[in-house]
Amino acid sequence: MQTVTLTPIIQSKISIEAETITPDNFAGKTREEIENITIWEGNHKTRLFEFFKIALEGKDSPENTKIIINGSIPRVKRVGEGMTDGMILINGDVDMHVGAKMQGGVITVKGNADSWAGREMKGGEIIIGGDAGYYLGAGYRGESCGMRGGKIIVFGDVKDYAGEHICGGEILIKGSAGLMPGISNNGGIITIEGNTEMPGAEMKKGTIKINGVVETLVPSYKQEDDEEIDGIVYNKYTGDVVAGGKGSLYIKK
Amino acid sequence: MEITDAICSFCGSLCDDLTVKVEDNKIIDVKRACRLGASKMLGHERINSPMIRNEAGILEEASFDSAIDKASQILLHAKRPLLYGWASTSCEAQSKGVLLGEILGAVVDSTASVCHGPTTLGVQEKGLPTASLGQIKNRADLIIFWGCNPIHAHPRHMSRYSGYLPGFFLDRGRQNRKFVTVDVRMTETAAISDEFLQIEQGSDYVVLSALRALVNGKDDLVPDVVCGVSKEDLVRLSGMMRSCRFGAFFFGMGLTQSKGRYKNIDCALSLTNDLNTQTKFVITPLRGHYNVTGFGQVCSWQTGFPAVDLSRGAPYYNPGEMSANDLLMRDEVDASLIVASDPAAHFPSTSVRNLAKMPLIQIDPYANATTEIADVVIPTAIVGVETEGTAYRMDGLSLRLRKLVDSDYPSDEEILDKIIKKVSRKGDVC
Amino acid sequence: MKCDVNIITGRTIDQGANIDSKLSSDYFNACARCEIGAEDLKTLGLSEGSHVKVSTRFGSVVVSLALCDGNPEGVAFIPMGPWANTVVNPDTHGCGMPGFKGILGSLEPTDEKPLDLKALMSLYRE
Amino acid sequence: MSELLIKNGRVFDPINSINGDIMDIAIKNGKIVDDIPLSPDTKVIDASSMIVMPGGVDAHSHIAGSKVNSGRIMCPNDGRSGIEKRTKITRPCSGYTVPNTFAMGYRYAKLGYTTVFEAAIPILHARHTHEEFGDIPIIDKGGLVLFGSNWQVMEAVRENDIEKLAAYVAWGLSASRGYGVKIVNPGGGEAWGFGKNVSGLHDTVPNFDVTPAEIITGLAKANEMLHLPHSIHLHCNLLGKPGNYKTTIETMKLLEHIKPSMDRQVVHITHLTFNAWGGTNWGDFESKADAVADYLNQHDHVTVDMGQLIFGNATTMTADGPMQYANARLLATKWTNGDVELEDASGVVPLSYIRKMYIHDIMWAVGLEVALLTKNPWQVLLTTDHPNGGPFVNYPEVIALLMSARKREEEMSKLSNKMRDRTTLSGIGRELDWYDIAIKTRASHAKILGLTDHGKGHLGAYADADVTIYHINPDQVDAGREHATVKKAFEKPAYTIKDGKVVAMNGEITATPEGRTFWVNASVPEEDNTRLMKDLRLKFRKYYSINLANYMVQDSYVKHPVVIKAGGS
Repeated sequence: MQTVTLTPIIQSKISIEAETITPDNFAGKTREEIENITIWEGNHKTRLFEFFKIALEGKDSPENTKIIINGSIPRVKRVGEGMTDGMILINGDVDMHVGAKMQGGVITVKGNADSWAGREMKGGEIIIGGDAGYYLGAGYRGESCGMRGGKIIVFGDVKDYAGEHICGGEILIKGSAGLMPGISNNGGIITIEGNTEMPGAEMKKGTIKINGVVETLVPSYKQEDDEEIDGIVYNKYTGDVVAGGKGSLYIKK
Repeated sequence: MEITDAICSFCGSLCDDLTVKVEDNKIIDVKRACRLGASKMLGHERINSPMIRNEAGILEEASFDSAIDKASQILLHAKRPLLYGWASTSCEAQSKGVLLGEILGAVVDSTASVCHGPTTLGVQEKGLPTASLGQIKNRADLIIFWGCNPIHAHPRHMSRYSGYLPGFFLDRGRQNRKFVTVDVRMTETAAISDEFLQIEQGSDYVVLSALRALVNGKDDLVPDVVCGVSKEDLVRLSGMMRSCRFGAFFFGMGLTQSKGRYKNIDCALSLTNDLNTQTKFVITPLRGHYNVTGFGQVCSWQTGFPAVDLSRGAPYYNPGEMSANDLLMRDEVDASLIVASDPAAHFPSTSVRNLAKMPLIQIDPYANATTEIADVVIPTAIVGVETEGTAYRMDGLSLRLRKLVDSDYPSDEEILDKIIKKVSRKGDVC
Repeated sequence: MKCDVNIITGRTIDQGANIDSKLSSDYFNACARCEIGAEDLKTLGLSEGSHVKVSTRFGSVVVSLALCDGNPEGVAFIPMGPWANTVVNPDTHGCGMPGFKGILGSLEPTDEKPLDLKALMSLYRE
Repeated sequence: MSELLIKNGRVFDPINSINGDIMDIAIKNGKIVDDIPLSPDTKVIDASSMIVMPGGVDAHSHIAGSKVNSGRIMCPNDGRSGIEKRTKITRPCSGYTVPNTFAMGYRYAKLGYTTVFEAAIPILHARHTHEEFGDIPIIDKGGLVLFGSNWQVMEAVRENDIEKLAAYVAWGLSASRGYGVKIVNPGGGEAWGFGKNVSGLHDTVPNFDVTPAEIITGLAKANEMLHLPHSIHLHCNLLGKPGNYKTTIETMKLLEHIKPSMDRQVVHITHLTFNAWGGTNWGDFESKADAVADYLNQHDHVTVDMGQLIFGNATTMTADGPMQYANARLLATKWTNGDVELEDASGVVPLSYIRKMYIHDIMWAVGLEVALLTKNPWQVLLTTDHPNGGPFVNYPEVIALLMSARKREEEMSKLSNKMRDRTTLSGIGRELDWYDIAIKTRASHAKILGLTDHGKGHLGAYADADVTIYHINPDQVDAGREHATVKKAFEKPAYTIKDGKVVAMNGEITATPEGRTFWVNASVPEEDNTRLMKDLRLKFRKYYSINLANYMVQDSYVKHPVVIKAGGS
């Protein structure tokens, strides 16, 4: 087991881009090597030690590497981007794009995650204890696919466009979701325990299940017979018919 | 002296039929311009000289050289510089702006981000089925104005492109065309339309979705009332859309700034696409400033994206993350260069407060709200009046703006070029 | 006395015609205003030209009232500009565009006068 | 005064009939010279064991203008796929199918290309094209201008007034600072103005009472009347539809009787990958490349290009508006349309060509079949119709496919069986040699464009010193077997030399000079012009949305122009 603990020593006002903070990149490295890993502060190339105190225990492969970020890093973006294995634990908030393009492993955010958490995620798991921002598990501009695999759990609320263009994988939102969760869903599963608005527009495939109140439903879903899932009765809709869609939308009765 | 075929550099209509009368190097009359164009051509009070804010907080007159020097020093020391504006200047100046952004590692964003930026995001989802304005003039027998008020914002649009003039296939002009306005309030444009569909503020996406359902023959799914609009009205509108020979859908901030923002555009684009299975339909955003379209064009061909973050030496694009207001709202910007726009007048107060906190350089012909918070002010010539340059009309047509009178002011392009020379390292590509 | 409104901001031709002379009184008159329908005017018990305080959870501003017959009840229009921007929603909803339309707020009579542009902007430099 | 000597290379210069001879190429002041004295200042490149060819020429690519930029704007997903940082001498790059302007120039230069022609410019949008040309570094450029659905053209054809038509073509080339006549789905662009299309060569264009056949022959006659350096350049009707090979051949037949005004083809028909198709629908879709090649083998008034399909992402862009809408609906993908008043239409649709989707597999085979079944190598140009069939950076892949039957077999093993059944590709053993490749990637392009006399496509004395040197020894490499080596060598030439200056070495840009822009200024009798201007003034007053005075591309937009004069005798 290798454990790397990063304690933030400066809170930068400018977002730090730190796609280099991954178990894949840290595994097998010495403390000095990790300290000197490149990160960007705006247009300024810098190194990890400028912003974090780093402690290291052990030396191991990515799957046995755990990164603990001891504190909030609300201005550090892209943590865990593309990681294939291992663990990241953030004991606080994190900035945009946490776990973007993630393929495996587990990221746990104790606090809130900003927008684009799990963008284009392919595998692995992201657990967010607090709230998440816009575009949770969504795609990149112009792409037809967002999240393709893996699982995201958010214990708090999320903002608009959660799971936009999701093509696979699963998103579970314990709180409420903003506008248009699962828009253009093409095969993913989204569950929202709380309330939301205009879910599933242009859904082609996949499932969206809502246990709270839906403020507005787009007028292009076909109502089917009610269905009971896990003891709860749902209004079931299929659509979005304007997109020739065959997605399933369940709204608790 | 009379200059004919002059091009108006006010709004995105770029009317090119103005006759301008010049005496003693002063424009004394403008024929055919609307109130907006005429007000610009006939001139306003100008910034006299470059200025630098002194320690007492007062803007003090300075030389061009010292203002440029000060500006360059500010920009060189910034880690997250923002180069913003670009809507009311030439493509040539915009091109210099992108280059400066590369050299500095800056974010280069335009006023589109508070205007039709969401339109571009919609286009990235669905594409843009559009046509040149002349095509619409010659063919369109149904004109839809959705969330826009061209009588106020583009006063000659209807008379030149979208309504009143006869076209090749519509020899009686307005009589051959139907106007429909969809808006949340009865505007002047709505008042002169044949049909006005009043919708609840923020319901555009739902209403557009209902129209899509109707156009695609899913009438049974549409409820009797959709966000306050009766199904009957929607059926009538969708019927008009399907049965016209050539429909043109114009839209403005009513779609881009309301709930759903770019998803409204996305839905309108899909509706347009669907309608082409049954007739001919095109859609065109009514672009505000005369060359905001040009910035999107220049920045896209130079960097691949219509706005760009060059902080890491390579182009990066993601509105919502690197747009001016996102950066300002998060207080990330540590220096800004504002060219040919007035964010202090047009950004939310949170953004303006953060803009004011950090060093700010303004390049503009006129004193405005941004001047009040600027640290360095550099006055320049007015493009299309005092200097030549390229601009793109709202439909993507590029035109060469003329120089109508002489001016002692340098152009935006010249000032930017001088800043570029100051901040570049020797031998670097520029 | 107090009136809840959905605020939208946008261009007007008066705002546009004075956009390059923002320090002028014409620009002030064009932008430091709020247009509402007759019912809302009545609710407020005010007449055209009265000063009104517009408040949202993002800020407040004092502007002059104008009657606009086209506005449905509960919709207030403020021309785009520095006055409107003190009450708009800065959140861009992840797409770069702040909330310039559809901001919930309220109108109430006030004895305060609208600030001119210089005075308004000077608040930002404090 | 700069001198450069390329010593001992194996030179392939088909225009001068040099087929692999070991030669020195001497350069002085940007031009090829017969010999230069070896002064101490002369830079020498030792090209022993390397192939030396003239700089590559691409007669059909979409590199600049409103369509290309629409492609960029609607596809930031493509933009992020080709990101390269700014360096000391290069600007940042982005994109794969729709690279930014800088990448366009650098990547062509890195590939050994020095001259590229944009294949579709609406006159109204020509200013935009030239603005982008100005930001494409290194390479020389020119552009083909759209005339096929233009009202002025159709009216002159209807009136059978070829003189006035020629006057309009000359005026249009001058207005757009363009080089040649492009025709896309003639008449279809106008029909698309009301959402329709034309159904074939003899269908009447709505409201204009002319047929595509009449537009094509009329423009061909006007083209020859003007002695333009290039022939008409034609994207046939019904492109993209199963069974269209008949229309393609019929179109070729239509022009058999027209006499070229110079030593070249009468028509260049472009991107055969998309219009040598048999079948009646997507179900019985098959290749008819053999029938098209048969025709080409018996007729020399036609040249064609491949428009080779490359598996992976592409961005299709064409003036063929109705075809693009059909594409977008079929594939349920993004669709940009851009009708141009009085002139033409256009559409942009991003898509992916996917292996084992038999329609794509067959399309992939069609381009190769046309190139391999047509005996005369000068008749078929190597292109991908960038970025319609795929991005130009894949030319080395196409070269390797043409040179190696084994590579084709390897590739076919990854494709559907329907492809084998419905094309002739698996039965074709032909392997092109280095000389053929030099023809297909530069010599014939220059010849077809009429640029050989203007210094392009060859290494004779006074030619532009545009030279490419490839790291490959034709004595040691058996291209049929070692196709991977061939592909690699063509991907990263050892040197690309533009006007005597080394602009790229081993895949790295070394210098970024600005290229030239070719355009054709054709003169016509004054009386024809007078008649034309009367028409045009009316059109601008009533139907265009801008005034005549603001229409012409101003000279300030054309950087380093090379004006080629043409006109009736």
